[in-house]
Amino acid sequence: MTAASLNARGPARFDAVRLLRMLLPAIALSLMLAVIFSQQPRAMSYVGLTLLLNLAVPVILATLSQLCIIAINDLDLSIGSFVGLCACIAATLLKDTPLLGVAALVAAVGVYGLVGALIHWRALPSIVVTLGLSFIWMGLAVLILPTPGGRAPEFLTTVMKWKPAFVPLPILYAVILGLGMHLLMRSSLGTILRGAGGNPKALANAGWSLLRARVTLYLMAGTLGALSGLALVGLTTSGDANMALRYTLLSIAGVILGGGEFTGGRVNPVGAVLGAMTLTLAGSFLTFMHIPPDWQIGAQGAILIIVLALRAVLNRAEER
Amino acid sequence: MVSDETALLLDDVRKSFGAVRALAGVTLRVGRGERLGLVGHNGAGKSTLMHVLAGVLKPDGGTISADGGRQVADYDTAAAGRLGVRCVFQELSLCPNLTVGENARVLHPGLRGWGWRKRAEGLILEQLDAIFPGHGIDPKTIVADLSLGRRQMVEIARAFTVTDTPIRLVILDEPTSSLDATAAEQLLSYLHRANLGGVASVFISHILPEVLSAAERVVVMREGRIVLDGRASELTRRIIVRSMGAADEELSEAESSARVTDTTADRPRQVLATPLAATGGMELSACRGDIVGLAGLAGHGQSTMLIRLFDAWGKRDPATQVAAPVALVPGDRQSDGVFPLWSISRNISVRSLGSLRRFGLIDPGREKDLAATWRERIGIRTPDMDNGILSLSGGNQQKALFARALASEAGIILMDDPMRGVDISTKAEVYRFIRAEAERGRTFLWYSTEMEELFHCDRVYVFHQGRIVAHLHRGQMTEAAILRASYADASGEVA
Amino acid sequence: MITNDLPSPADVAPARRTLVLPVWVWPLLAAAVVLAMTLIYSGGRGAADIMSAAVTFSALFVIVGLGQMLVITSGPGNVDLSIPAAISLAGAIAMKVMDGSNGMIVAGLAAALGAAMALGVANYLLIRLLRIPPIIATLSSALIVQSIAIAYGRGLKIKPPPAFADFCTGRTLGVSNLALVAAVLTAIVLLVLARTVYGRTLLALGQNQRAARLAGTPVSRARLTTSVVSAGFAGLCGVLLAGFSGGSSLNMGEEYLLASIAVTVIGGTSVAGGRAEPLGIWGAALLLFLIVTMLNTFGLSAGVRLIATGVIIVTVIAIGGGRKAA
Amino acid sequence: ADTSSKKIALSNNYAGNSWRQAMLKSWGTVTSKAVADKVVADASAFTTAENQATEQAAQIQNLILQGYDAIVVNAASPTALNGAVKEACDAGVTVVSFDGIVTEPCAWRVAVDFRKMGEIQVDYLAQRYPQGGNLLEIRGLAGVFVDDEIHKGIEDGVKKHTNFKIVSSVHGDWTQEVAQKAVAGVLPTLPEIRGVVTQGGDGYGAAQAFKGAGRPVPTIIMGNRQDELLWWKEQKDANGYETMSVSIAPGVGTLAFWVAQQILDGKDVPKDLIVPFLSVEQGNLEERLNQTEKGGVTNVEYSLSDAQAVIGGKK
Ligand SMILES: Nc1ncnc2c1ncn2[C@@H]1O[C@H](COP(=O)(O)OP(=O)(O)OP(=O)(O)O)[C@@H](O)[C@H]1O
Ligand SMILES: Nc1ncnc2c1ncn2[C@@H]1O[C@H](COP(=O)(O)OP(=O)(O)OP(=O)(O)O)[C@@H](O)[C@H]1O
Ligand SMILES: [Mg+2]
Ligand SMILES: [Mg+2]
Repeated sequence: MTAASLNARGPARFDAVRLLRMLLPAIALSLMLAVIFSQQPRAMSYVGLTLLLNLAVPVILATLSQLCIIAINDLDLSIGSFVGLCACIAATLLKDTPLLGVAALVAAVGVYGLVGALIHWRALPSIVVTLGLSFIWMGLAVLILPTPGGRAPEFLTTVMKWKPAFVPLPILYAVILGLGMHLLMRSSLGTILRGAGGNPKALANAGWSLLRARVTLYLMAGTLGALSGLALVGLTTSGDANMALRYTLLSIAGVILGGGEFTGGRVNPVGAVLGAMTLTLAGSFLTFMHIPPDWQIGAQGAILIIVLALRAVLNRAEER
Repeated sequence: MVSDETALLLDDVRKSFGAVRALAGVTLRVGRGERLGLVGHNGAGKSTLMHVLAGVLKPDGGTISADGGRQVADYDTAAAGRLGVRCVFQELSLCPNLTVGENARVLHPGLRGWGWRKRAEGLILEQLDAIFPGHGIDPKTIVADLSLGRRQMVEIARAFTVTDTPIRLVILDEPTSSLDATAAEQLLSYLHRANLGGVASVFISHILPEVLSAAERVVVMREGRIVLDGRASELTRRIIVRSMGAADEELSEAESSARVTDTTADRPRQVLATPLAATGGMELSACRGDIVGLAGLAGHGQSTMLIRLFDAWGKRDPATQVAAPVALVPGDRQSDGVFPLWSISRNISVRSLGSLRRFGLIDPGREKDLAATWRERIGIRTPDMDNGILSLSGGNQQKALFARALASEAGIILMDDPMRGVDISTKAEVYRFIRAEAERGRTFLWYSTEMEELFHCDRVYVFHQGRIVAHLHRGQMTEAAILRASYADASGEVA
Repeated sequence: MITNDLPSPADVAPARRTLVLPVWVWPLLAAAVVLAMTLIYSGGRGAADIMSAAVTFSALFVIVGLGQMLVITSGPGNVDLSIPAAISLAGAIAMKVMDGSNGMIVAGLAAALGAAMALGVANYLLIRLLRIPPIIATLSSALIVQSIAIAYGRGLKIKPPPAFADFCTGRTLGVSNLALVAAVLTAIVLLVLARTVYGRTLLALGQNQRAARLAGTPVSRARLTTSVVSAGFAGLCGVLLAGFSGGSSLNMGEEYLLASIAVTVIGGTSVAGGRAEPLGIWGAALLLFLIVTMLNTFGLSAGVRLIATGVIIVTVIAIGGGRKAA
Repeated sequence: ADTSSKKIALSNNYAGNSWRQAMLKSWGTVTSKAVADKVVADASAFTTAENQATEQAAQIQNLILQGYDAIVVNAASPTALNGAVKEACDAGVTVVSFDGIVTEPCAWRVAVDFRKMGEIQVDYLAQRYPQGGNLLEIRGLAGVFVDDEIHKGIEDGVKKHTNFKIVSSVHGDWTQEVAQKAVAGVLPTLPEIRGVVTQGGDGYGAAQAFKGAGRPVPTIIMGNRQDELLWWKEQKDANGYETMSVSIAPGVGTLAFWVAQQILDGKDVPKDLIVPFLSVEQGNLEERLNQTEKGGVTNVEYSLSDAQAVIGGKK
C-alpha cells in the first residue's frame, strides 16, 4: 500500500527533527559550559559546577511550577512574587514559629488551588488573574518582611549547602527534580492531567472532571513555588520581598525552551529543567565573556531571542 | 445473532440546538449482541443520537433505559461507562499529546498503581492485534505522530479494551472514514466476532456496502427522525439511498428552475485549479456566470479547495489561477464567519469597507444604506440592523454572511456548505438569488453536502479523498451518478 | 428540510429596553467613589486640585494605554512588554537631539518617534517571522533597547527646551496640555477603530482571526500597524514625560510595564481580544492615580497598597471577564 | 605587598539611573588609571540584567570562579547575598561592599550612615524653623533596605524635635517622575507644609509638584542631582531660597576599590568603615554646581590617599 509506505518514511524524518528540538536545551547548555570551561578551566570541577549552578535549583523549581500551569494551557504571571513571598515566610515565620510558618505556606498553596478553581468556574483569562495575584503576593511579602532580612531556618541551609560525594549538589537536585517530575507526569494521575491540556473535551467525554484536573495542577504549582522559595532562602540565607520577581519570565522561558508549548498540554519536565539551567547559565556565560557593561543587559535579550528563534525554526521544520 | 434481550432502549429522544432540531423524537432499541447499522445524510442527527447514547449530550426529552426497561436516571458519561457503553466519536477523541498506551489509561479509571503503564500498553496492543493484525503500531508512540488512519485504529481498539466493566455496546461513528480498505475489512470481520461474544455495536457509515455487510439491522435517519428500520438482508442499496435522499418531485422542481442553456465556451474563464502534484485527479475550472457545485462526502477536500482558491487571489500561482476578487461564504458560522461582538450591519459591511469610504473614513451613512439594501434584498428578519448578530436565528445569520459576500465587489463567490441550519423557504430565496447574480456575471463555486442543492448548479465536480474524481454536466447530473462517484471506494468505481 | 427553521418570536424580539451602562463608565464610577472616600478623609479639602492633578498625570497613562489596548485587542496572548524600554529610549533621544534648544523640538520629536516605531517593526518581525511568543519577544527586545538607551543617553538628564517644557507643564483654558494631547489621541483612536479599515480589521481579528482572514480583511498589515502604533505611543509618552519632568531618565518607563496592561484591562478592553474601550482607559488611569492618592492620604503602608491594587484587578476581572462564559 | 598581579571586580546590580551611571563612570576612570599604573592587573565592572539579588548572587559566584582576588559589591539586598558572599570568603576572595552593603560578617563595609542621613534633614529643618511645622516625606522603593534606614532616621529626627510632624509619607520609588506624581496627588489634601524630607534625587520633582499645584514651595531637602542644584541656585538668586542637600557620592565605589586594594596589599583594615555623605550647603552651592556635569549628579572620586585617610581615621 502506498499510504503505508509513505507513513513509514514520515515518522523517521520527524523523529530526527524532534530529537534535535528535544536536545536543544541540552546542546545549548553544553555549548555554554564548554565556552565557560575554555575561558576558565577551574570551573570544570566539583566546586566550580556547584558555584555555577546552585542558584539554578530554585529556578528549576519555579520552572516546574510554571510547567504545571502551562500543562493546562494557562499562564502564571505571579510565580515570581509568590516565590518571594514564600521566601519571606520561610525567613521569618518558619524560623521563629515553625508551626505558623508551615500553616502560612499551606494556606498560600491553598490559595493557588482556589485561584485555579476561580479561573475554571468563571472561564477567566489566567494571565490577568495572576497579574492581579502578583500584586497581592508582593504586598503580603512586604507586610511580612518590610525590609530585607530574617534568617533561613537551619535545616534549609543544611539542605542547600550539603556537599554530597562525587556529584555536585545542584546537579544532584536537578536530576532528582527532573526525574521526579518526569515520573509524576508519566504516572497514571499525570497522564490524566496532561490529557486535560491536550484534549479537554475527550477527557470530559471519558468522565473526568476538568475542574479537579485544573485545581490539582494549580496546587502542584503552588507547592513547587513554595519549595522554590524555601530553596532560595536556603541559598541566600535570608529573605527579601523583591528577591525573585524575575522568576516569572525565567520560568516561562524555561518551559518553552525545554520543549513545552503554550497550548496542547505539551510539556517536557526534563527539558524544562535543562531549560531553566540554560537560562541561569546564560547570565553567567555573559560574565565570562567580558561583554562591555553597557551591553550586558542587551546580550541577555539577544540570547533569549536566539535560542527561541532556533526552536521556532525546528518547530517549523517539524511541521513540514 | 439478534437476541430478544434489550441492551439499551432510547425512547422518544428529542434534542434541539437553538432553532436546529437535531433529533425530533427517536425511539431506538439495541438488542444484546446486535449489530446495528445507522445511515443518513450529513446533518440527519446520527452523531447527535450517539452523543446522547454515550451520555455526552443531555437530551431535551425522552428516556434511556437498560436491562429490560430499567430507566437510567441522570444518564451521563459516568452512567454510560458503568453500563459498558463505549463510543468511537466522529471527531477523534484521543489526546494527541499522550502515547497510545496513555490514551488507553484515559478510558480506564482502574488502570493505576504499580505497572499501570505496562498493563495499559498490553491491553491496547492486545486489542490492536485482535482487530487489526499487522497494524504496526507501537503503544509507546505519541498519538500526534501517528497517521490519521492509525489514530483511528487506536481509537477503535481502545473502545474494545476491557478492565473491570464488561462491554455492552460499542458505538462506531464513521470509523472507516479514515481507514484504508484492508483495515476496514479487518474491522468488519472483528465486529462479527465481537458480537458473537455478546457485544452489541452501532455502526455509522456513508459507505453503504460496508453497512450492509457489517450490520444485521439497518436504521436510516433523516432530518432527526428514523425513516426506515429493517433487516439488512431485506434491504438494498437502492432502497436505502431512496429513503435518505431527496424526494423525486423536489428534484424535478429544482431541475425545472435551472437554466437549460450551457454556453460555457464563449465566456471568459475565472478560475482554474490544477491538481497538486501529490493528489492527482481532474482539474477544476469555472467561467464567468458559472455556478459550479463541489460534491462528495463531507471532508473529502472540498473546503480545502475553496481555501486554496481564496488564498490564490492576487498571487501568482500557476497551479491555482483566480482572475477576479473572491469572497467566501463560510458554512461553519461559529468558527469561520460571524463576528459575535458586532452588529448585523457591521458583520455585513466588513467585506466592503474599502468602497464605503469617503475622505478616507468609512461613511456611516453608506454603511447604513448598504445594510438596509441587503436587509431588503435578502430578507434578513430583524427589527434593527444595529442589533447584535447573535440576536438573529441561525438561518438569518447565514443570510447575513451571504449578504457580506454578495455586497462586495468580488466576482467569484466561494461557498463552503453555506446552507447549514437554513430553513427551506430561505433556501429557496437564496437559490433564486444565486441564479440572478450568476446571470449578472458572477461566478459561484458551491460546496454542498445536501444533494438537492447540487441540482441548482450548472456543473458538479465530485471529490473523493482530496481528488476530483468526476465532472458531471447538467445532463449527467443524477442523484445516482453523484452518489456513485462520492462513494467511489477501493473497487475503483469512478464515474 | 422538514424542521421548521423560521425565526421564533424570541429570536427577533426587539432590543432589550433595560438601560445598560457602557462598559467604560464603571471604572469612572469606581474612580469617583475613591475620590469621594479621599475627600471624606481629608474633610473635603482640595477636590478641584486633586482632580486637576489626576487628569494631568492620567494623561500619560492614557497615551501608553491606548497603544497597549490596540495590541491586546488584536487577540488573546498579545501584549507589548517593550513599552517601558520605548519610553526610556524615546525620552533620551528626544532630549539629546533637542539639547535644550527650541529650534530642535521638531527634530527631536521626529527622531524619538522614529526610533520607537522602529522598535515596533522589530517586535512585529520577532513575533511573526521568528514566531516567538509576544510576551517573550517584547521582553527580549526591551532588554536590548534598554542597553541601547544606556549606551546612548548615559543616564544624563538633559533639560528639555524651555518652550517644550512650558508646553508640557502648561495649561490651555485651564486644562493641562498633556490632558489635551491625550484627549485628542483618544478621539483619533476612537475614530480609527470605528471608521477605518484598519480599525475594523483589528476588531475583527481580535474576535476571530480565521474569520477575519476569510472575510478578506488585511490581517498582517493590521498586526504590523498595531505593533508600530503601540511603540510609537510609548515613544510619544516618553518625550512628553521628559518634557514634563525636566528631562529623561533611564528608569522613567519602569512603572508603565504593568500599569499599561492594568489600565487597559480595567478600562473594559477584553483580554480575549476584539473589544477595545478607549474611554475606559481614562477611567482606569484616574482610578489608579486616585487609589494611590487615597492610600497615601490614609497613610497606608506599601504592602497594603499593593494588596489593594491586586484585589482590585482580580475583582474587576472576576466580575467583568467571566461574562462571556455566563 | 605587591598588588600589581591582583584582580578586582565590581559586582553591580543596577544601572538604570543617573547615580549608578555616575558610579560606573567613576569606577571606570579611577580603575583604568590604576590598571595603567600597574597598581592592579584588572578591575572589570559587571552589571546584572535585572535588579535582582538572585542574579547578583549568581554573578558573585561566577566572579569567584573567574579567580578575582577581590570583589567590590554594591548589593541588591543587604542579606540576600550573604550566601554568595560567604562562599567568596571561603574561597579566599576579599569582599568589600559599599552603598548597598551586605551584613555577612566576613565582608568589609564602606557604609554611609543612612539613618544619620535621615536624621540630619530634620535637624537642619529644626534649626531653620525652631517653631516646628508639618513635614512631607518622600520615600524610596518599598521593601529595600536603604529606604527603611533613611525613613527610620527621619523618624528619629521627628522624635527628637517634637514640634515637627510628618503629615504624609509617599513612595516615590527613587524615580523622579513617580515621586512628582505621588506628591501632586496628596498635596491638595495636605495642610501647609514647612519642609519636605527626601531620600535624595526627588527634590526637583517635589518642587515641580508644588509649583504645579500653585502652592508656596516649602524648604525641600535636595539630593545630589544637577537639576536639583540648578533649581536651588535659580531660586536662591531670585528670592534667596535656602535649603541643604544630602547624598552619597557615586564615587564611593572608587573608595571601596581602594579599600579592597589596601586589603589585598596586606593592610589591616577594620571591617566597618563610614564614609561621610556628601552635603551641599547654601555656601558651597555654586562651587558644587560648577563641578557637576550637566544632567549628572554631584560626585567625588576618591584617591588612594583618601582611602588611607578613611582607614587611618578609623583606627
Ligand atoms: N453542538 C451543536 N450545536 C449546534 N448545532 C448542532 C450541534 N451539533 C449538531 N448540530 C446540528 O444538529 C444537526 C444534526 O447533526 P449531527 O451531527 O447529528 O448529524 P450527522 O447525522 O451526524 O451528520 P454527519 O453525517 O455529517 O456526521 C445538524 O444540523 C447539526 O448542524
Ligand atoms: N532602583 C533602585 N534600586 C536599587 N537601588 C537604588 C535604586 N535607585 C536608587 N538606588 C540607590 O539609592 C541611593 C541613591 O539614589 P538617588 O535617589 O540619590 O539616585 P539619583 O541620583 O536620584 O538617581 P535617579 O534620579 O536617576 O534615580 C543609592 O544607594 C542607589 O544605589
Ligand atoms: Mg455525524
Ligand atoms: Mg532618585
